[in-house]
Amino acid sequence: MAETLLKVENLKKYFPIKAGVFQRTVGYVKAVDDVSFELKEGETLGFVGESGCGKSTTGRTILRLLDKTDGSVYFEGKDIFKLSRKELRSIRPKMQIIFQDPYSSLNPRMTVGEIIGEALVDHGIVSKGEVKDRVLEAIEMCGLAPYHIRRYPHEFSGGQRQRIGIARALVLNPKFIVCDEPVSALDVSIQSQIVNLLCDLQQKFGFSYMFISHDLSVVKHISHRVGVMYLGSLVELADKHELYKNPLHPYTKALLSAVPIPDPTLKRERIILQGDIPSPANPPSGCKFHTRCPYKKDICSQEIPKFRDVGGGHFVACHLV
Amino acid sequence: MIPVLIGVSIIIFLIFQAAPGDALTGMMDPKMSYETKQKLRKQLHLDEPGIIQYKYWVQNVLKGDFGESFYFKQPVGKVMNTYIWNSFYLSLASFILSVLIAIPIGVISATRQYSFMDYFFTVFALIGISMPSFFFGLLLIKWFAVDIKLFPVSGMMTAGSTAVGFAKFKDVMYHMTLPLIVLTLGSVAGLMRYTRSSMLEVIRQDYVRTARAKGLREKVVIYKHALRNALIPVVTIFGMWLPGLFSGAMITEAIFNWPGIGPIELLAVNNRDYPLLMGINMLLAFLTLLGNLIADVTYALVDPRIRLK
Amino acid sequence: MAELKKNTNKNVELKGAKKEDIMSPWKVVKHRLRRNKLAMVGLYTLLFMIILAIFGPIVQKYVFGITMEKIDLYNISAPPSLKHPLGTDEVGRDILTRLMYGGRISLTVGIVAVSISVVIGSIIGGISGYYGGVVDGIIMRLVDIFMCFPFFPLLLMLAAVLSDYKVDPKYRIYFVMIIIGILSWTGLARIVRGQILSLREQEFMQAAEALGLRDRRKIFRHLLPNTFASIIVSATLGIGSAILSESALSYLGLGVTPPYPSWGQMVQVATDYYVMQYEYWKWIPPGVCIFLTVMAINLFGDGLRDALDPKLKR
Amino acid sequence: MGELLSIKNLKTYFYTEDGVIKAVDDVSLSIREGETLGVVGESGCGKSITAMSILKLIPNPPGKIVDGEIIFDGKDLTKATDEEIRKIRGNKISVIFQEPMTSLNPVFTIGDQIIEAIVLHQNMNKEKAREKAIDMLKLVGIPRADEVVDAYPHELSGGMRQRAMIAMAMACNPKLLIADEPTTALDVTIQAQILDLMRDLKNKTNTSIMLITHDLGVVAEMADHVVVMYAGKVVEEANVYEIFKNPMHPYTLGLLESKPILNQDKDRLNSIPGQVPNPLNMPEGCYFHPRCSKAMDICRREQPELCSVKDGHRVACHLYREVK
Repeated sequence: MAETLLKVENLKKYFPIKAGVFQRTVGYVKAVDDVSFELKEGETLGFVGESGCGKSTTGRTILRLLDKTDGSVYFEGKDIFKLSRKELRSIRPKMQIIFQDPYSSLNPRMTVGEIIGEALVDHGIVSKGEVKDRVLEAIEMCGLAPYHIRRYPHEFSGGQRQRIGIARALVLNPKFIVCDEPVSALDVSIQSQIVNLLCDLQQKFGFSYMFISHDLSVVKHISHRVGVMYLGSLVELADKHELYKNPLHPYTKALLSAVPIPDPTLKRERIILQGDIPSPANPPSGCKFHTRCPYKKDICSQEIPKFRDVGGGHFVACHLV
Repeated sequence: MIPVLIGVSIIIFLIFQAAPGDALTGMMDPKMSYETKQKLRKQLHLDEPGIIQYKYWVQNVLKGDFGESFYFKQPVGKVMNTYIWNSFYLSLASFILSVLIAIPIGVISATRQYSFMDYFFTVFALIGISMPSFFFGLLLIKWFAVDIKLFPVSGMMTAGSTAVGFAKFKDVMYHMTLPLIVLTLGSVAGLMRYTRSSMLEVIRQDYVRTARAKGLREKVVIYKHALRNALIPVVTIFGMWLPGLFSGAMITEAIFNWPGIGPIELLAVNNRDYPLLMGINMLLAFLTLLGNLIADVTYALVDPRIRLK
Repeated sequence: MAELKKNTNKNVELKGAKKEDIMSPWKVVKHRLRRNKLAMVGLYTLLFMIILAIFGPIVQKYVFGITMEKIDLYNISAPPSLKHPLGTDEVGRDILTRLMYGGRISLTVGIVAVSISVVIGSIIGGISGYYGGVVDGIIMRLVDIFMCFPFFPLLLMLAAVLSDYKVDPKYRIYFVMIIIGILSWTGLARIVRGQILSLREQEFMQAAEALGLRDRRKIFRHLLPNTFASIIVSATLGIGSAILSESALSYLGLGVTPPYPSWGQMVQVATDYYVMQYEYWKWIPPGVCIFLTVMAINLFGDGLRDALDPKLKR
Repeated sequence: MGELLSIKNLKTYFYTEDGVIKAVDDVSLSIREGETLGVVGESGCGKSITAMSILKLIPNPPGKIVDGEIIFDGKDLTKATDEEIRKIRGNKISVIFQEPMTSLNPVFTIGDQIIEAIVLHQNMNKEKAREKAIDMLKLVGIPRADEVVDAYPHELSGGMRQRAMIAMAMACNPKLLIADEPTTALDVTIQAQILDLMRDLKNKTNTSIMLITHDLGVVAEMADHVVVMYAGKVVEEANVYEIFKNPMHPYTLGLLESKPILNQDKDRLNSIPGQVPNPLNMPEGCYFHPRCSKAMDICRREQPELCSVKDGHRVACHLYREVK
C-alpha cells in the first residue's frame, strides 16, 4: 500500500459576507464545510459537484492559496497551516496547481520559456545554465516544440496553453498537483489530449492528483477514487468503480442519472431533481440535500448526517444508508 | 462622508496657513495702531496655535458663518449667494444642452462604429476636449462680437437695462449664447465619448441579440433595450456634475465677464481674499460629496440589480 | 515515453508555423497602432511640434541671430513679414521665436508634471491594490479627499500662494510643474489600484503564489508589466490636460511669468480688444499651438488606448 | 413530415482586418416538421453562425451572408427584407441562447420581456399579454409564476432564467425553436431539468427544434437527426441511431472516441491529435486531413463533397468515394 501523502481533517473555509457602510460581517458563505479525506502517493482523487459546491475552494485551501477557517491539512506529515512563510515557500514546488482558464492562467507579458522557468530561477532549484534544459525537457514532455519557448501565450490555442500550464507545474518535479477543472474550458477533441497527457505524466512520475471537475465521465476516467461534494460538504467518497456502480447517496444517484450518455438506444430511468441548489450563504439545516431529496425523512431536516465508512472505504453522509 | 469632509477642511485650512500673512493682512488699515492690531488679533484668535484656530473656524463654518470677505467687506455667505446663482443658470443651461446633444450623437457613433459619422463625431469630441476654453472664448468674441457684432462682448444683461419678465429672459439668453457655446463644447465632448463607449459595450451584450431575436424594431432595440443599460453608468456622472453647476466655469465666466462665482473667485485669488476662497472651496467640496451621494442613489434607482435595501 | 515523444512530434508538425515571426505583445500593439490613421496623424503632429520646440530656437539663434529676448526696435507690434514670419509683439520681440520657446516650456511642463503624477499615482495605487485591507481603506479615503477639490480652483489657490512667496520666475516654472503633478495623481492611483485588484484575481497570480515566487518577483514581473498599458494611456492623455492646465494658469497670469514665454501667457494680450481685433498674429498662433499640440496628444492617446485594448478587435 | 426549413449552400463570411473568415462554408441541411435536428461540433465550427444566419442575426459588419438559400415555409429568408425577417423572428422562429445570465435584459422584468414579444406578434393588449406570460411561465414549470412575472432576471437562478427564456421563445407558438447550446452554462442536474422540459414542450406543441450543442450525450438524448460540422462545413449527416451506431467520418469517430463514457471503461482515450485549424489559414483539400489518421494523397488536394452513402446517411470524406 502506498503511503499517505495528504491528509485533510475537518477543513472549513468560510468567506465573510460584508454589508453596509461599515462593512460589518453579516454572514458567511460556507464554501468548504467540514471536509476530511486522505490522498495516497500516486493516487488520483476526483472531486465532482455542481458549481458553487466548494470543490475549487477546497483545492485552493489545501494549497494554502486561501487561508483556512478551521481544520488542518497535512502534507507529508506537516501541517501546512503551521508553516512559516519561508517554510511554506520552500515546500511550494512540491505541491502544484493547474487551472481551468487557459487564458487568464498565463501571464500575457511573459514568454512561454519565462513562464515555465521562472520558478526554477526564483527558487534556485537548478543553476542558471541548466534552467533552459529543464524547461525544454518539460515542454517536450507536454507535447510542445522547443521553439515555442520564445513565443507569447496569445499565440497559442486553448489546448496548447493548457499544456504550458502543465509544463509550468511539471518542471518543478512536484509530488502533488491540484487539477482545478483543467479540461472544462476545452473542446472535446482537445480534452482527451490533455486527459491522456495527465495520465501519462502520472505513470512516469508517480504524481498524486486531486482532480476537480463537474464532468462525471472525465472524473471517472482519470480517478482512482471519487468524492462527491454538495454545498461545501463531501456527501460520498469511494473507489470509482464502487461509486459509479453502487452509489449510495441520493444526490450521487441523481447526478449520475442526469449525465447524458451518447447512446440513443439506451433508455434509462432518470431521477430529475426538483428545484435549484440552495445558496451556500444560507444552507438548509440538517442534511443540506434534504430540500431536493426525493427520499427525505423527518430526521434529514434536523440532524446533520455523519460522513462515515460503510465498508470497504466507501464513505457516505446520509441518514438512510 | 463625514471623515472625508473633515479631511477636506483640514487641507483647506492648511493651505491658507501656508500662505504668507494672516487674515489681518487683508483687513489691515495702514494707519491702524499696534495696540488695535493686537486687539484685533486676539479677537480673531490669530495669536493662538493653528489647531485652536482650526477649531474656531470649524465651529463657525458649522454655524454657517464663513467669516467676512476682505474684498467685499461683507459676510462670505452673502457674497457667494449673490453670485452663485448666475453661475448656476449658465451651467444648468449648458448641462441640459450637452445632454440633449451628446447622448444622441454618442448613440449614433456607437451604433455605426467605424462609419464616417463615427469618425466625424470622434474627431469633433477630441476637438472639444483639446480646445483651451479661454482661446475658444476669445475667438468667439472676436468673430461674433467684435467682427460681425452679432452677440454682445460680455456681461449678463445690457447695461442699464430695466427689462423684466420675458424681455429680461431674452436679454439674458442673448448674452448667454457665446459663453454657453464655449461651455457646452467641452462638456458635450466628454459626455459623448462616455455615452459612446458605454453604448459600444452594451450593444455587444447577449440581451440585445435576444431583443433582436424577438423581432423588435431596430429603433426599439437600440433606444429601449440598449440605451437604458448604456445610460446606467452615464447617470452617475450627472451626479458628479453637481459641484460643476455651482463652481461655474471660472475661465469662461471671466472671459465673458459673466457675473458668476468664477470671476469672484479670480478676484478673491488676486486680492488674497482668504475667507472667501476658503468658503467657496469648502462649499464646492461639500457639493462634490453630495454629488457622489446623489450618483449612488440614482445608480440604485436606474439599475434594479443594486436596489437599496 | 517513446510513444509520448512521437505524439509530440506530430503536434509540432501540425502547428506548421513559421519559426521566426514572434509577435510580442508590444509588437501587436505597434502593428495595430500603425493601422489607425488618426493616431498616426496625431503622432506625426506631435513629433513635429517637439522637433520645432527643441531645434527651432537653436536654428533661430545661430542662423538668424534671433533669441526670445531680442528686441527689434524698428518693428514693434509689426504684422507678419519676411523678417518676422509671425510678426512681433508690443516690445518688438519675434513671435515665432517666442512661440518655439513657449513650446519648449509647455511641453516640458506637461511631461514633467505627468511624470510626477505617474510616479506618485502608480506607487500609491500599487501599494493600495497590492496590500488591500486597512492600507487600501486609508489610501482610498485620502484619494477621496483629494478628489473632492475642484481641480482648477485649487490649482489657482496654490499658484496664488506661490506668488505670495515671490518665487523667481526662473524657478516658478518648476513649481507649476510640481503643483500640477501633485494635484493630478489621484485619478491614476485609482486606475492602477483597480487594475491590480483585478489582476490579483487572475489565475496567473494564483499560479505565481502556488509556485512560491518571492514578493519582489510577483510585483515586478507579474503585476507591474500588466499595468503598464493603462498607465501609458492615462499618462499620454494626462500630458494633454497638463498642458491645458498650464496654459490656462499662465493665461490668468498665475503660471509661467515673463520674461519666460508660454503659449497661454502669450494669448493673454487678447484681453485688450484692440489687440484682439487688429493684431491677430500676437494671440492666434499661440492659441492654435496649444490646440494642435493637445489635439495631437489626444488623437495619439486615443489610438493607443484602442490598440492596447485586447477586447477591441476588428 | 414535410420540410420546414432547408438551408442550401449557405456561406456566411466574416470580413476582418486580418482577412476573411469563412465561418459557414457551403452548408446545406434541412429540418422537418416536428423534428429535432442536432447540430454538433466544436467551438468555431460554424454551428451557431449557421443558426444565426437563419434569422439574420449576424452582426454586419463584419459578418455577411455571401451566398445560398434559406427556405422557410416556401420563402427564401436570405432575400427577405428586414421587415419580413422581423415578423418571423420571435414569432415563427424563436431562439434560446447559451447564457441565461446575460441573455435577459437586466433592467426589465421577466414579464415585460415576455409581454413585449406577445404584444408585438399577436395583437394582444397588455393585460391579456400579461396573463399569457404568466401562463407561459407556469407551462415551463416556474413556481409562483404570478410573482416571478414581476421579478428582475438577477433575482432568479440560472435554471429559472433559462426556463424564462424558453417561456419567452415559446410564447408565440413558433414553428421552429433554435436552441443554441441551451444547457452548456448549466449544472448537470439543472441541465437534466431543462432537457426534460424541452422534450415535454416539443411533444405538446410539435415545434421543430434546431439543437446546437457540442455535447454528444445531449444529442443522443434529444435529437432525431444529427448534423456534424467541422471548420464551417458539414462533414456527416444521418439519423441519430445511425450516427452513433455507424459513424463514418474520421472526425465523428474521433469525437465519439475521445470522450469517456460513463457506463463504459476505457484504459486510454483515443484522441484526435493537433488543433482545430486557424480559420484564416485553412489547409488545402479536406480541412480535417492534418488531424486525420487515414489521410490519403487526395485528401491533401481535393475537398470531399457531401455524398449519400446509405439511405439518409451522408458523409464528406474521400474514404467513401468508392461506395458512392
